[in-house]
Amino acid sequence: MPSPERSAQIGALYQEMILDHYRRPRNKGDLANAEQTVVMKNPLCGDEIAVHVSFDGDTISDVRFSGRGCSISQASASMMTQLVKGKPLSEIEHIRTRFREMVMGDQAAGEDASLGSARALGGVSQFPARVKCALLAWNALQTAMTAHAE
Amino acid sequence: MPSPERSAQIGALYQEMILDHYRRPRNKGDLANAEQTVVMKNPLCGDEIAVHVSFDGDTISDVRFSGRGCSISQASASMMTQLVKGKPLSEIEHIRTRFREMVMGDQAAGEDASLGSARALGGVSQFPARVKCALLAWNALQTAMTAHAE
Amino acid sequence: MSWKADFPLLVRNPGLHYVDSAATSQKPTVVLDAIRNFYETANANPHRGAYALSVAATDAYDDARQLLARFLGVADADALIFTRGTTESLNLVATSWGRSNLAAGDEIVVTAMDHHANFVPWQQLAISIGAKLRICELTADGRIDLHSLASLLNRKTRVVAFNHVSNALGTINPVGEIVRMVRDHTAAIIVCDGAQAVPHMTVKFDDLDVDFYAFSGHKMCGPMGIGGLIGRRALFDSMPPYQTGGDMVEFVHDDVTTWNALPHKFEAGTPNAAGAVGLAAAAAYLSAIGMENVLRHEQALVAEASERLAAIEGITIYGPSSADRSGVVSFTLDDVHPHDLATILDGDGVCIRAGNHCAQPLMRRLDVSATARASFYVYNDTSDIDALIEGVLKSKEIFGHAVA
Amino acid sequence: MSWKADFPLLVRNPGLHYVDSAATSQKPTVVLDAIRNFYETANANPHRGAYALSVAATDAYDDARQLLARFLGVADADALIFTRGTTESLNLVATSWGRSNLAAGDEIVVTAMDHHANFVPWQQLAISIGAKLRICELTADGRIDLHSLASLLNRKTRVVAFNHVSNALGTINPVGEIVRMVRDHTAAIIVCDGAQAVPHMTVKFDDLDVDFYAFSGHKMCGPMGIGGLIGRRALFDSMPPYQTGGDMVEFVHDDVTTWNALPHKFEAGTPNAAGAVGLAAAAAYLSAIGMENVLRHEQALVAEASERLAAIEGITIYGPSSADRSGVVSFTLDDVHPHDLATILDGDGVCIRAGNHCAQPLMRRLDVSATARASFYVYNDTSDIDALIEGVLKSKEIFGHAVA
Ligand SMILES: Cc1ncc(COP(=O)(O)O)c(C=O)c1O
Ligand SMILES: Cc1ncc(COP(=O)(O)O)c(C=O)c1O
Repeated sequence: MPSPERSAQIGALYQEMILDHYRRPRNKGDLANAEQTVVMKNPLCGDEIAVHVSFDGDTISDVRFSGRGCSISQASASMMTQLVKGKPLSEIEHIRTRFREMVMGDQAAGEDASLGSARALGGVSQFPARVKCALLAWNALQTAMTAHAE
Repeated sequence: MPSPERSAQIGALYQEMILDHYRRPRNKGDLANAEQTVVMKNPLCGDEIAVHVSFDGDTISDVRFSGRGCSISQASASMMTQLVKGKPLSEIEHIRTRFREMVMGDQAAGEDASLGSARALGGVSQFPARVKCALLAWNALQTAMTAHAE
Repeated sequence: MSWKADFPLLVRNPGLHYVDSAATSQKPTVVLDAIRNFYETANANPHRGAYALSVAATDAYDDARQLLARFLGVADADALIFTRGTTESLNLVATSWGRSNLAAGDEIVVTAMDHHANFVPWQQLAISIGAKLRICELTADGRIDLHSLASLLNRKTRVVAFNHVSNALGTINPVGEIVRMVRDHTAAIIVCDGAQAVPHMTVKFDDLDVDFYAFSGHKMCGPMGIGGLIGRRALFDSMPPYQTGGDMVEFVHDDVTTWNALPHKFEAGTPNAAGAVGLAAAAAYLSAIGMENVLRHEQALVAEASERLAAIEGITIYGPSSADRSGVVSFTLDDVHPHDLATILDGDGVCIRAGNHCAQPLMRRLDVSATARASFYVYNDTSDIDALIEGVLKSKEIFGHAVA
Repeated sequence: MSWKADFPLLVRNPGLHYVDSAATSQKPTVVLDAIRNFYETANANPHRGAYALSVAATDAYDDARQLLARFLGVADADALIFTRGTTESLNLVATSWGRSNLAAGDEIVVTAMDHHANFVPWQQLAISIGAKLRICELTADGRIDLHSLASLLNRKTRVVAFNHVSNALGTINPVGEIVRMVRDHTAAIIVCDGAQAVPHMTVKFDDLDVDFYAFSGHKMCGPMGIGGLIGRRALFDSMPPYQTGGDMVEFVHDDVTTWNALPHKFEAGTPNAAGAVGLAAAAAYLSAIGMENVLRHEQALVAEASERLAAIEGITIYGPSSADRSGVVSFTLDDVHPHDLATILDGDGVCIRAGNHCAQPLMRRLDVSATARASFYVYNDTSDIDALIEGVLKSKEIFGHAVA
């Protein structure tokens, strides 16, 4: 229902940084020689994201994403690639968990510096119907990491 | 719902004559050489009545019934056999129609002398769930007459 | 003592003695309020909207599932599928699991006491597939004959279906013992019809070790048009969907379709969210009373009713002794047809059921075309038994006069 | 002018602009009262009791069917079957008629605009039976392409299924013309999905000359969990039952069962009498307004909304001109994803739907993954359009800032 509070939440959700990532996504495109490519779909809206990952030992050496979707899923994917590239898997797993906690509404997680600019997506927790969008790329990343470990 | 009126209706339904026909049904049994035998069933209560009919030209020369059922269906079948035996088909058709009208609630039909003692079943019209019971044998008779005509 | 005051229909009709709860139960105010409240505050199509009202509807629907799952001891809540009721639940299993798993020569075991809803779907499946329907017979006092069951179980047995509690006799079946026998001798799936158990006693699906369990909302103080099917996730995952359409699909290509996850895979179309909310309110209502108290209350009534009925000359009571029986007593009176009994009782406001109780195979074995059945629930008390007994005596008198 | 005051959810939430009625409608007080009144005065299991309360329930259920049949122009009321909704109705036809009538090589025609509920059941039937699914394509403005249809019709065509009104585009299809073409060139049965027609315009089944017609209660001011399937008696009589169980049987022998007459044959289990009563109340409510007035009201709103949306730069509207359209407008705004649009609009209380509208085949042909959809009903008025336009402009502004 409409309220000034809700307007503020909308403003927080669609802040400049998110729209910037939506319009000018980082690390978008295919990755030649990716070890893992995972496609995740949200049947409700038809969105589809592919995450391509290269590993170097216990580190993600490179990561890109492709596909289309709403501003939240695109911005989240874009930020995710920036955040995890070059980092060791254990650290990424920590970040992924914290990100998930943040969009599920955990305030402390939303202030965790390890999330870097992805903290801009904290506002999604106020929009239950959009949490799935924010997690799409991260879920794909998790699947890629699990597949790599096996 | 209980009321003195309802008690009176129950009394009218289960009057002596009906219970007498239930306990000592007339024309019950098989009919050797019956031209038509029609079985009618009421799946809800499991009741089943067979009506056996012999014709002599345009007259029902003999009719009997067999099978089990509640007091209403048995008394109705018993009275029906008494009423139609030896009568011409056209007259029977009139009686059948009037009987049907009576149990459906038509007061005038309930006073029609052509229904004879079957008028005792007029009280069924106050019990919608039991109308089917009262009509079972009559419906079988109708089917038998139609089959005979063809 | 009873909970009658919670039920508006009964409060409105103080002269009414509703003892036909095995057919359907009356509804407490809290359930009617919950349904109305959903429509007045949260009504939208669940799962489909990105707006707050639709999220409210989705949450209400999901919460209902969670609550029901807790009530029924189901840890994996998404393996509780909402259906229209027991009949649909059992048809779902017979069709979806049955058609994709059975072959000619396989054997399906049902019991002679089962409701048509847990009998005819298996019979028809057997006919269509060339499988063999085998019917477990009953003891003289209306229990599943475990010797008969043992004689039917073999490695061709693929399904064993039986009701937890019989609607026609009230028999509470020994699920644990039956399950052990089936598991020991077969690789069959076990399908349990809980329509008469869930409303009346504690049921914990995860403890029962059956594969599928069906129930209806309208018999447990909930609304009509909603019920459930609980199953093992692995079985659900391996089965084709039962109905197809919106919500249950993942991707619809021109030539092929992929399916959504549980529970959606088996919930095609707009869900009956208001019904689920009403059903959850019913479960909460029963929980607050306590299912042990519900059963104790009913068993006390059925014991008293049986005793007082048995004292009337000409009465025959069917089914086991009260200890193994829920709130149902099935009986006949001399040659007074049950329909006549019901009509006379109705004249005094006593609502009993007369008929075959959707259990024609059982009626044949009892060698009756029908019985009269009184079934009790939380809103009944001794005054209902008084009226029942009085009505039976009155029937006896009316029909007695006519005895030759 | 609108009928908003009749709808408690909307009265309680004056700031809410509910324009998602194609997904589900809000419910007027008279419908909620009818449901409650049934439970408080007539609740019993219909068809099963010999007592007055059960007769009252049976009468209420039968009366609901009669009223619906009159509302929908069905002379043979018993050929109106109550189901859970459109999805179940269409699955019933595809399964019961389809499996017993189709063979490998037969052809089934659906359209590219159909809802998954009228697409997937036919696709799956075709796969399981070796029949061929043929998809009728659309014109650029979202109508059924009659040339495409003509090219698909031949003597192998056994089923032609299409929606009366499209939920995704609002297109009102020319049923008469389609039926003539099908009858002229094939012996196919015609299955019409009326989910979006019955709530919004006059529908007279007997005049349509289709073989089956499906609809949902929850989209026409009625409760969730109830809907209907109308069919020709001769077809119903020739079909095997869809679900089996109580009420729909005649005699249940150990090895074979015979079926009850219509409508019971296709209504297995305890009927949702309260749902039927609520649905009848909804039909009575709509009748009192007059279906011509409902359609006129919606078309006026959709015409205004389309015009004002079209005036916004960057808006694309899908579907035909308003004259052939019911109260639905489907659109996109530049590169603003429909989900983002829906979220921003929701912030101002405007409930639109964003997604594929259970019409993925259509979305592929429109070459979009989703659209935004506003759909109007009797309770909407110009203030809802104002809020919609304002929200779209706001979205444009929010996203506009970010344009490089
Ligand atoms: C055109 C159309 N067909 C079928 C359906 C399915 O109806 P339901 O979900 O009520 O079964 C809908 C609505 O979702 C629809 O709009
Ligand atoms: C034991 C049993 N099984 C199945 C059913 C069918 O339930 P429903 O009619 O709610 O589908 C009933 C009740 O009618 C029942 O008592």
